Amino acid sequence: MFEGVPLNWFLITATLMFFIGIYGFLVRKNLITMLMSLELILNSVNINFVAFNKLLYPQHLEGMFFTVFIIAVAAAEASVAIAIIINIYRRLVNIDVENMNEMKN
Amino acid sequence: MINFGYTVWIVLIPLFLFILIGFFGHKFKPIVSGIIGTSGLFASMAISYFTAYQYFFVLPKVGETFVKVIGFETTWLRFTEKLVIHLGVLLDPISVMMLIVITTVSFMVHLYSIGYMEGEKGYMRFFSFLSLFSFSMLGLVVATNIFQMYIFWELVGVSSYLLIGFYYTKDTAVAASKKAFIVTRFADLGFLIGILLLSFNTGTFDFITLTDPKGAAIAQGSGIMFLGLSTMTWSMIFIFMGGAGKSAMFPLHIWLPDAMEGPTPVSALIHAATMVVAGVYLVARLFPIFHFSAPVALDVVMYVGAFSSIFAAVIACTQFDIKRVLAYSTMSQIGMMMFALGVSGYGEEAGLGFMASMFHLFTHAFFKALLFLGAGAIIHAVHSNYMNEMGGLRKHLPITHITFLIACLAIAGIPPLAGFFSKDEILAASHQKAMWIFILGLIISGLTAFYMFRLYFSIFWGKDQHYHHTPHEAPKVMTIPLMLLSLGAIFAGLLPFSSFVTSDGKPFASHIDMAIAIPAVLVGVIGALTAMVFYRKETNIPEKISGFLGGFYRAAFRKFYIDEIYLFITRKIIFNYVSRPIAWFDRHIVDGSMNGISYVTNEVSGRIKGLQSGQLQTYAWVFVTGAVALALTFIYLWTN
Amino acid sequence: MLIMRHELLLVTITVILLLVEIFLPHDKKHKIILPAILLMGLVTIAGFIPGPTGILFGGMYGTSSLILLMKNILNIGVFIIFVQSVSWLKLEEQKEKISEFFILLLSTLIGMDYMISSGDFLMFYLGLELATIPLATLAAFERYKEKSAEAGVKLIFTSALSSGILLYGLSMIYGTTGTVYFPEVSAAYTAAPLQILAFIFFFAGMAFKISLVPFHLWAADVYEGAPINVTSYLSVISKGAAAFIFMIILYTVFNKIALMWRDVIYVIAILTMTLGNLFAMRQRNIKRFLAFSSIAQAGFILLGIIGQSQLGMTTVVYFVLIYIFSNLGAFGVAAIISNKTGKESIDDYDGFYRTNPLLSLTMMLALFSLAGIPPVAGFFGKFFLFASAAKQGMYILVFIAVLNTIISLYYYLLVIKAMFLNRSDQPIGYFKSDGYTKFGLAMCVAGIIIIGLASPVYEFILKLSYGLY
Amino acid sequence: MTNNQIMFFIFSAVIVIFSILTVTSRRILRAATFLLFVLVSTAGLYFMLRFNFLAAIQLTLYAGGIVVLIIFSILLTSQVGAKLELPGLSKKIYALIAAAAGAALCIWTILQYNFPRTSIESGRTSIDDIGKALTSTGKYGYALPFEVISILLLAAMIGSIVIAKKRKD
Amino acid sequence: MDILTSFIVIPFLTIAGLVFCKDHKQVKLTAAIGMGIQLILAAVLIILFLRERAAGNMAEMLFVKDLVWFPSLNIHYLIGVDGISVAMIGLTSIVIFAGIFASWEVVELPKEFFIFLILLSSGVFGFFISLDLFTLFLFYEIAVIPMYLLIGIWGTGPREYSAMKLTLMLMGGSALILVGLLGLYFNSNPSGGQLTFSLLAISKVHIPVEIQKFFFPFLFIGFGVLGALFPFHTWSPDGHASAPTAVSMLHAGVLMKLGGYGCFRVAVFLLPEAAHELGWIFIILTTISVIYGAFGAIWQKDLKYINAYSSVSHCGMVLFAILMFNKTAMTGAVLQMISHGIMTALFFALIGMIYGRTHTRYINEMGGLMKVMPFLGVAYVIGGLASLGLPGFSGFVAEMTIFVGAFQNVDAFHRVATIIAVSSIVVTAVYILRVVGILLLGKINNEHYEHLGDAKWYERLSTGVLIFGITAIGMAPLWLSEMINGGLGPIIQRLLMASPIH
Repeated sequence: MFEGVPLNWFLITATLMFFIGIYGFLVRKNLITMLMSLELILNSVNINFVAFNKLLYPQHLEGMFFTVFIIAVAAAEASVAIAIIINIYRRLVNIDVENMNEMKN
Repeated sequence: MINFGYTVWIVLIPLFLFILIGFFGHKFKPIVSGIIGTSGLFASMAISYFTAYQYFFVLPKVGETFVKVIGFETTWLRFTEKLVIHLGVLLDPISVMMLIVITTVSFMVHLYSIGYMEGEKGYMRFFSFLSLFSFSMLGLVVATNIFQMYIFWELVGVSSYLLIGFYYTKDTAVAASKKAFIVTRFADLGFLIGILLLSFNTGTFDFITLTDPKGAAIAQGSGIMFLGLSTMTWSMIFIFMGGAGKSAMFPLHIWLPDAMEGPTPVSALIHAATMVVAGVYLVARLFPIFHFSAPVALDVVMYVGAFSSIFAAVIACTQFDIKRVLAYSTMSQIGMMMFALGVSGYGEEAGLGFMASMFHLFTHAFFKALLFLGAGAIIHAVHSNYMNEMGGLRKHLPITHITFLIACLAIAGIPPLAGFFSKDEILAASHQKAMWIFILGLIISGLTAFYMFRLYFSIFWGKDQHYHHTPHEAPKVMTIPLMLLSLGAIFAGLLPFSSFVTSDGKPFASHIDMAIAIPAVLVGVIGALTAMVFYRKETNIPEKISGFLGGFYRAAFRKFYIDEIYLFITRKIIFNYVSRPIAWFDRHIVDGSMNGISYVTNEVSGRIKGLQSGQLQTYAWVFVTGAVALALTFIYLWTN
Repeated sequence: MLIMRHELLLVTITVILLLVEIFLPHDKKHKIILPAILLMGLVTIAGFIPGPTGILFGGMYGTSSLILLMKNILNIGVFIIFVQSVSWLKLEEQKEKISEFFILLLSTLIGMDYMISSGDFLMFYLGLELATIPLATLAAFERYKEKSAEAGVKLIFTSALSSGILLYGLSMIYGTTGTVYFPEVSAAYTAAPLQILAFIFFFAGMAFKISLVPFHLWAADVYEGAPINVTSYLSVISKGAAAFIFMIILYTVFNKIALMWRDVIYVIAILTMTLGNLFAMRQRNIKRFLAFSSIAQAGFILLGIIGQSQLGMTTVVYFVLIYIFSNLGAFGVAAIISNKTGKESIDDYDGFYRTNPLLSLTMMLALFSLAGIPPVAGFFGKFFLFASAAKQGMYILVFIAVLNTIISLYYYLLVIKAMFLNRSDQPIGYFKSDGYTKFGLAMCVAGIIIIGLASPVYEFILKLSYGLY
Repeated sequence: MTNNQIMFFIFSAVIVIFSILTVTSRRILRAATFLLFVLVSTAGLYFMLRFNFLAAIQLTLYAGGIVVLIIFSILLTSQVGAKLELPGLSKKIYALIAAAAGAALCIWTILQYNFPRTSIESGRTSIDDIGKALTSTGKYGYALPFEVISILLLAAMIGSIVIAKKRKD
Repeated sequence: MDILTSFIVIPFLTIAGLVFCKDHKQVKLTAAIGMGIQLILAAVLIILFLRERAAGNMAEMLFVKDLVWFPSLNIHYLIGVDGISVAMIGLTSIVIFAGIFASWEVVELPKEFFIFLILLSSGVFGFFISLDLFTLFLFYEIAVIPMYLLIGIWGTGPREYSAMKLTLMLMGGSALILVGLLGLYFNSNPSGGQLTFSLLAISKVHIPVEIQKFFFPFLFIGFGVLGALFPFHTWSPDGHASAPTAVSMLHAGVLMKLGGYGCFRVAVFLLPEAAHELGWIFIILTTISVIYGAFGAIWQKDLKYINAYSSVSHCGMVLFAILMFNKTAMTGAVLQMISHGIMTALFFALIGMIYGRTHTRYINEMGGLMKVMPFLGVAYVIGGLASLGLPGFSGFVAEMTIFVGAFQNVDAFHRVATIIAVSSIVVTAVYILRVVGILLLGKINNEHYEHLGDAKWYERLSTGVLIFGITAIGMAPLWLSEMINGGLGPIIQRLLMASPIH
């Protein structure tokens, strides 16, 4: 309980955000919007970590540091993803995920 | 005690001949192999006679009884401690008698064949097979145990197969050989099962142990019951099935007439004198068991023998192929031997049937071989098998004519020729047993005389046929055996047979009962005369009679359709309704299911390929759903 | 320092390569190949020098002799891949970025090493990402090819999604246990629903890496699209490392809920083997074919993991070692053919034996090893895997697995059939391979033959794994 | 309702609503803006939980860095004014089912779980502590991850360059 | 090096030699020499073995060599032979020797052909000398796999299909075996000590009946697949029909024997209680095999199919005999393996030679061949006669031993099964004589055949060796039967202990 805010509220918010991100990932056609959904997903996990850290285990900063590193990784991931997206765009002049099915079956 | 070890050479000499001629025969001139074979057999025959002399006259009897002597024995295969196959030489009256018959006839046939087969392709092959046959047959009769007998039994069968199919480019010969082998093989199946049952019940293969009336094997009783008959009875019936097959008893006789496709000397040797009587010999060999442990089986022997005998005699009256007539005659005679055994008891006088049967076997060998060899000479001369293409040959073939006549008289039971004596004993024995079988015997005798003389008159009398080239008498090498055998046919009956061969080895004196002999001779004479009336001159009586008999005649002429029934069973039932469905089942059901598995796998593989759609979001969906579903499942599983 | 020697050495050579790259003139970029390979060879050999083991950074990093061996195994694999990629790197299109290839590959290897050595989930996560993200760029390495770009997209996006799910699981693990250090997590873990959920989400993330059904769908496409040497890297090293850490975490962290995860793995193993095989059966593209076959192989690895014993642990390492050689052998041949002729379809292999017998034989050995046919190493690996599962009494699982080896044998035989049995009017012509290729394949063949028959290899691994489980 | 609660509700409402808008908006730039709102209000949550350092990072790196990166790439690859194509209905439904099921499951299990209550009242984390932890090599020290992440970033950079740089020709 | 190991080493040396051969002639010569040495070695082994036994060495296994291979799993390279294995080794070396000469004229890739052929034989040898279940299984698979290439590359007809089917079905069998072996291994020491793969050690252990019953079907069916147990025999007709001559010979002659050998060396020997309890199921199946194979053969028109079905029947007899669980029948089983091995090798050799001349295997398209190729014809007849169990040839000895042995079981079920099995001898006669009649006898029905030549020297050698084998055993079976019998002691002992009556 953080001064009246129960842990579960954080968790539920984060979970909702997580699955909204998942939903976005599953339906958005544009690769960049998919990337945005991914950011939502990672962000929601961050909230979890932070909330746990603060509300349950404040002795150490494990959750917080985890979050820091997740943010860093997310940045790296995003940069690589964007590089690849740009590369794709150069090849196909289109970044619709549904067009990316040259390999199948 | 005399060492009979040398007797093994009787058997081995033919084996060596077979190997010698078979492997190296093509190295030298054809005639050489004939001479080697014949002289080898002569040696074998000489040893046999010497053995007979030693056995019957030198070897001391024990308690007036001829003992059974193991001349030679070696272990061949060991199944269990008790069930051991030995190969050896067992000497007792019947085996010694058989040795004489076989070596004699075989020698004659060898000699005869030198002339008969001259110029044939495969001359040396013929002689090697003949040697092989002699070896097998000799091995059979001297068998010390039932398994050795079975071994040689099979070998005899295969030699017969090889010899029947000697003219292997002739389709009928091939078919006949195949038929002979398969039918006898089928019978042998019974024999084998019988052996298995018998050996399991008694724990031994050994003849001496098995047939000792006071021995454990018989005393042990007849075993458990099965379908109302004891195991012992079943085993003897099965064994008799083997004997019936080899001896061409109804209904396993169908191979014998066809077997006449083989060269005539072969018919003489194998299908008249020796191999076909193996069944009789087998029953005789196991006679104590039949008698003591399985009387029902002995009755079966009697019925089968009797029926076969009359059945064959009737058919023989209708056939035109001289070799077939002789074949049915053989069958009929063997039937007589069989029912003689069937009616026999055990012991001296009671065992008259046994003695008579063996006696008939002995005499029959001579005159039937003679008949066949004579027929061979005739065929050799006219190049036909059909009596309606012959006639008046007595002028062209004087020696053959005379010897053939002797043989006919002998088989018709005209005294004092050999057949009279043996047949008389058979009739006497059957008279002891039952009236109806005696009468049956008489009828058979009459029929025998009829068809033999029908044959005789048709060939040597009747009207002259126009032959392509004038028939001429066979060379010396063929006529000498004829003459020698006719001596046998004349005098063999004069032997005091019952002082040598009896059911229990104890000699007794047999005598001729006029009450039986007279009717027997009478029916013989009547039969012969009837034939003379019908066939000496060309008449139309036979046609009339056959017309009068109508359907029966046709049935007899078609051998009572037994062949057709067999053909139906084998071709239609086995081939079409068993084997073909099995082949189909195998291809489609068994194999199909195996292929089906692979087909289904392949098909599933093809179907699920769509899952790999190439759509990233589909993958992600599966990913998420998979994770959620797994979580759901395992939370459910592990919290309950 | 010495405890971390694998990572440090790798970092060192990465830096060296980076520096060389900076100072190397444009037209001489290919000169870096030989030094890179030699350096990697040195590192590989140096890895085998015995040294201290232990725990560093307050438990974030730890090695044992077995973990060192795992790293050595990965080193060997990477070394072979270096050697095998030469012919590809020398192609015109790659000339510009040879050193980048090495650097990226090495950085992922560093990531894997850290991942294997991790003592808490943070290091594990970072190692995992380090082992994945650069791989996406490698998959998209052939910029000019659409397929390669597509492979890059698919890899980076699915990996990001999977790491998101994994992170969610990790957050819950943290939330329920209060720590991310392995020993403490292990001590505090129970089978509460949330913890099961956390485990499953973590598992899904790992399963993505090892490409277990149903988290495998990316694999085939990425494998097909990526440059063939990267594919072999993905299917062998990446997968092997993931299997190692997966096993370690299962054994050390989740040991309290072993009964539960054993069930999970039971199901997943069956699914993976079966579906992997069923998908592989009809593939005609050799890369895709090998991709699915490697999915099925991952299912077999699970059999070792499920054994949850020293035997299981040893066999997993042993199997991965064998698997590296076998799969690299197969990929090596496929790579040669692809580089020389551009042909990647199995149908093109018709009559290959008659033109290139040695390559065909190598391929055959490799495939037999993958199928588990004696006397090559794969047989031993599979047998011991099965033994490990059988030890737990899971005979039915073993039976299903063995049936699956038959299906796998079927499609491996299809390749062999194409090469040996079929006759073709226009077979792939005879070509000469360069020294690097020959050396690489020779290593694979030697490995395939020796590792199985020479029992000391197995016993050595076993000895190292004492006390770990 | 305490102040904290009110703040939390505002932040979480913003997060959820704008998350939804991010994944549904048909204008890509707007989506990016909504994402920015989400990230910013997440930072607000961090502030509320008194993780000031983290909030700062969130704002600079995430909101400042990544979103800018995204916007750049949007500008590079899309026509700004164009509306995005709508996804197919079945796809939406399937995705919704998956997401909803997942969310339901997670929330249910979370609610099932009895989180331990902590007695320790946490104070404000000082930058000092964080700095020490980042360079510490002991337990709860983060020197090693720091090194690893640096390699990761380097590799990501090299990789991005390799892929994204234009061909010479 | 001990004599047994050299049975594995010599093939590999030969293979090594083959690799360096330059031309066709060298290849043939090397292969022939290698396998000739192997044959001589087998003879030496038999003599040595008999001498040891005569000298009173009554150890269960002779020439035992025990090297630890994988110490931790207790896998050993444990080899040794008893009378049975010695007999099987003799069989193998005869067949492979004849096989080399039967494939004297392989034109396509001869080097590879001989390499794979010899590799296969090394697997077989290894299988027979192994006393460790692991190595046994290893050699088993080594023996199976080269088959695929041998049939696939050098076969005829639908070779690819057949090769695939054969390989997969046999591997299916080996899948079952693998499970069974692992089961044995993990139950090999109920008291909790060191587990073992050693056949001898496991044979001293009592495994709980329930466990036995679980694993027995795996092992029996697994080996039974290779032994052509109904309904898992369908690989055999297709496989044999498509295989090249030497491969058919080796496969039907030796490889199928691996199945029978495994069935009793592993399944029955190690799991005797289960064998007693579940035996009836397999007795039914094997009885079906025996009769079904024979009837199946009647209808076939392709020579190889006929022989393949006949093999199903004969091999069914082997398994049938094994399930009779007594010494005599089991001796018969081994005899039958050897007899059928040589016989069927002879058949396949002859079929290959005939096919090489007439280019057809359909009996209806041939006829009267005896006239143009008397040697082959006679050899075929001899083979046929041996096959239908004629005394003087090995088949008779084997079958009679089986029948007598099977009849030792007193209950009606066994007896009826035996009688059904016995009746196969008639059916066998039917199809053998049918083939002989159509194929060899009668008139030549195709003028092309008039000018065909008879066997060449190497063909004569090949068939001669085999014919010598069947007749030698057929004439003087006692030593062989005693040798086999001697090896059966432990198995029988164990079965007796396990029998419900006991």
